[in-house]
Amino acid sequence: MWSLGNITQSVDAWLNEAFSPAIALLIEFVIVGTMAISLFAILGLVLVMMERKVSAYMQIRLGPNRVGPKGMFQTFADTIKLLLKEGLTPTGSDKFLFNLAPVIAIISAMLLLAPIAFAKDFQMWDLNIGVLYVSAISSVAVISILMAGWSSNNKYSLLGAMRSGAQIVSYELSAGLSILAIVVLVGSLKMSDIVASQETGWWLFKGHIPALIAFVTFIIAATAETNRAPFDLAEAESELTAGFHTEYSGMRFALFFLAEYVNIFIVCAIGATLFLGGWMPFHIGQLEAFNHVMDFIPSSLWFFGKTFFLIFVIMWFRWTFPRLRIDQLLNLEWKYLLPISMFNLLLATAIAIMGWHF
Amino acid sequence: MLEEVSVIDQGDMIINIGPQHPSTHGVLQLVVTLNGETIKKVEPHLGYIHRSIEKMCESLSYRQFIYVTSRMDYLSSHINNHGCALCVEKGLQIELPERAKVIRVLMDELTRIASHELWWGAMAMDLGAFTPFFLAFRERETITDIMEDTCGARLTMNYIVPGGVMADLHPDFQRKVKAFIKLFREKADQYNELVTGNIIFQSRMKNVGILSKEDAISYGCTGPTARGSGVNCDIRKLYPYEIYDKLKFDEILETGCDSFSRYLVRVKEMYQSISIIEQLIDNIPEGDFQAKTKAVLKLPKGEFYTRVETARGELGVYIVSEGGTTPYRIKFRSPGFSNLSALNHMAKGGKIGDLVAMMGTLDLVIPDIDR
Amino acid sequence: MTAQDIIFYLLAAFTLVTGFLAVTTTRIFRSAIFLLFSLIGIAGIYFWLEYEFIAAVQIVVYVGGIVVLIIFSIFLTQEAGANLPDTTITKKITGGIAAACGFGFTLLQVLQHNFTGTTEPGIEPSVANIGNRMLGVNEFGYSLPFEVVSILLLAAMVGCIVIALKTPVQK
Amino acid sequence: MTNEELKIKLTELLSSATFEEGTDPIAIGWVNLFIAPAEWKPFAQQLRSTEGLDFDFLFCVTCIDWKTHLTMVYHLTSTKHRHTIVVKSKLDRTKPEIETVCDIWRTAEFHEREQAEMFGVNFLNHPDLRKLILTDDFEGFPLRKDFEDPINMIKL
Repeated sequence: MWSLGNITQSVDAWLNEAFSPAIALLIEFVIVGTMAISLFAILGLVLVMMERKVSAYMQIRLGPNRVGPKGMFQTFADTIKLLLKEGLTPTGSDKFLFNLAPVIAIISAMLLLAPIAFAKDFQMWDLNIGVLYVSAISSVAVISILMAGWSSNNKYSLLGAMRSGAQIVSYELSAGLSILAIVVLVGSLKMSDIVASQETGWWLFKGHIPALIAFVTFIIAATAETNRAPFDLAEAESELTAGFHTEYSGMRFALFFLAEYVNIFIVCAIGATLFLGGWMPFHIGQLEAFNHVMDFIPSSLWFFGKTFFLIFVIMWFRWTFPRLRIDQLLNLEWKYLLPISMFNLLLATAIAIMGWHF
Repeated sequence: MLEEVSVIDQGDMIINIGPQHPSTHGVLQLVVTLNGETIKKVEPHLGYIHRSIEKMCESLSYRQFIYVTSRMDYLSSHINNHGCALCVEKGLQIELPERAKVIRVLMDELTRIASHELWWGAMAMDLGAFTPFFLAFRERETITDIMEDTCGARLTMNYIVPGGVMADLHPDFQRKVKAFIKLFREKADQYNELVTGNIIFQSRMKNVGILSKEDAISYGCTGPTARGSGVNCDIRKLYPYEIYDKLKFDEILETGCDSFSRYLVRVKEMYQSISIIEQLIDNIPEGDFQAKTKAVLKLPKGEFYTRVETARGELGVYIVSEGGTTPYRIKFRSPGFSNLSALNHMAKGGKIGDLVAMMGTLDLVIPDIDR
Repeated sequence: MTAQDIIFYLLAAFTLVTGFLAVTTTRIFRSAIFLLFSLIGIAGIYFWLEYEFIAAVQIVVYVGGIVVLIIFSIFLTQEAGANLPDTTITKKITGGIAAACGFGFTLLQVLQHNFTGTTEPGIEPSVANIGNRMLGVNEFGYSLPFEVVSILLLAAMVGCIVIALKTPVQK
Repeated sequence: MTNEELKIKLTELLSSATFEEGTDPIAIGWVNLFIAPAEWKPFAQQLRSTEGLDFDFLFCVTCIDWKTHLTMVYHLTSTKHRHTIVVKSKLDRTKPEIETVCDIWRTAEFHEREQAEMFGVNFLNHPDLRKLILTDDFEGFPLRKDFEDPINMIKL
């Protein structure tokens, strides 16, 4: 059967036959890099389009419908507009850091793609600390926001950066703890192990209460970490105009914008991998016939389906809820989410030791 | 006593909210002094759209100046016109036909709903929820359509003139209003479900922007802003004009004194307006829509003051006449101006995110403040 | 020179240059950012050594924790974008001597150490192994108490910020 | 309290106050009284605090330019007793000065600022008498009858 895994293996075999191993590796690097960047571009276009359409249908309007069929090419037009716009650098700003900040944002988002298993045997780097790597790299993203806010020489930006820093650093804790709950159940940080462990059922279903609690905390924390409404205080437009990217324009703004959307994709992909089985089809215990039918749906489709479902949930939040206030936001984390997820971790450990999960 | 104007400490941050800022619904500039995220002082700077309407009116005749007043509080232009027309009618002692009175009240209440709808959407949008804005516009659009049929305009209507109303009702008026009432009753529950009951929304609004009853009176607040603090100040009840004394409706009072009370007052007022419209829509008396007036109006020498209840509070129209065809001096006591003066008092000690909630519940319309 | 060597020298150069910039720049915020890059460079070397866990911990603790704390304390205490005053000559000399002493000591240790080659496979730095080491009581164990001590560091950082914050003016 | 009772009570408070009468239909039959500018502040305090009067709601502050003099007009009402009076005070046109009442009714702060820039009335002891609506460097007092501005025409 044709699968993405087969294709990569045959390409790898052919390259190793044709070239010396070093050159083959180099060519593979180039191919993977190109694919990552094009995935980036496609994700940006698709997610922005999706956001617009989702919001439009929630708000009883049509959304973009002029450029291309059903407005599908609107984001292309916007990208071209952003590319052609002048990128202004405000006077009095720290030019070096101002220009560096969006680059850091996009690089950290790109690095996060590495351990994600897109399909069966289709992964860039299955390193043995997969999940830890994700939380490590995502903590770099906050630096780019702090940098952007500080170097813009703008009060709105600075306030936005302070808010966002406090927010991301605090919500990283409960995001990490809810990830750990699953890691404890699996016994490994490796992405492939986590996916493999869900062959008989997704953790959301077979992990009992701790997995459910962890899933809810993870979704909340992920929304907060990606600065999405109702936690979009860093760019709360009615208070701080645009928060940390007030002064950015043109392509540098587009990079922040792109990084935000790719980060949404990544946290949702992680969520799908941990709780919804990643590329693993929907299996029910020992029901061989049912499981076999499910296996016929390509694994990449399962992965993207789950991820986009979570993305849709996060978009749904955005277009439904009002924004929290900064002190309420931090109270939510430190008074509720963090104690709950700490207790939940203990619960998950107890369940893992006693073997109570399915 | 007045609060002391505190000297700015080192490390305080001064932020301009407006005039070009997403949270100001118009060109209002607020200079906010912040300590971290906590507000120390809010200083409104006005005048970006000041057109000196009072001066303009001094050179316009009593028929003409009504059209300028539509541009003050453009969201309740009917009620502005109504206040001015009442003042002129008081001077000339014109007795209106019943039909004109009923039409005026109907239009006023429709305008009040339209204005509160827009406020509701914008309020939620200020707090970061975009969807309610579009939902509110769905119903508001129906009202503007009704207005367009009868008045020929959608925003600045200029329909109420001294002596009655400009033209008779459109034949479709009753049918469309009834359809609107039905639609509104259906959709208003959606509002409460989406916004009023939302826990984030409530925590953003409760105990925010406290304005005690004494302060509300002292700052001259009127309308829903004061009624959220338990001040009964509804001009329609206290000094009834037209046929308001014959209608059954409640003056909504909330005693929470916070943003959420002001929010509730406005939401409940929409229901009251609907019930007023329901009482009148099938009982519009036949007859003239205008009293017979002279072509050129001349007010006798003297001073005339009328008060009407707009969607934002009490609008006072004060005309000083020397007996000529134009007013000698005209003063509009606009509700927004007084309500805005309470903002500094309310905002002190709150967070910058609260300021948005407070401004939202004051329901500021900037041309009304600047005039 | 193999690809391995090239990567190592690149990472080492990156770490050293950004580290040097961190101490020489006159803007305190930039200094923090260069420190960040230097720490990322070290994390890169750990990755190169295939010590992924240590590398990730390096990033989580130093980049995500310490540097963010430093940046926050800069935000709270310093004037925006102000240049630091030029360092005095005595500070330069004492700093230089301290750095030279540290470098000399490290170099001495490295040169004195007798590196012996081994053909044994390395211990797999998997989570299970690390967990066993942390809580184990046999040889190479007792890592946990050592890690607990690092909480002291966090406490110290928080204390620094509390002291650095201005006391609110009493009315 | 009826108008007659109000008049008696007000005369008790301030014997020099004169009532404006006869020119019907004046302002819905509200009591109109004239006082001297110097007497305004203490009188205002009494209006606010005297039992039975309790004028706690200042709802309109206006100035009128009569070409020979200016008249300040204060509309006061009581939210307790629901009676309303109109207090007027004639000011010298060349040097209009009157005490502020913004410590008695806070709403006066904004209203007085507006009248100050529109008519040039100097409210003594006002905490912050900067221009509120007009630009800081605006010259002249637009609502006075002799104001001419050929650039920004507001007269038809």
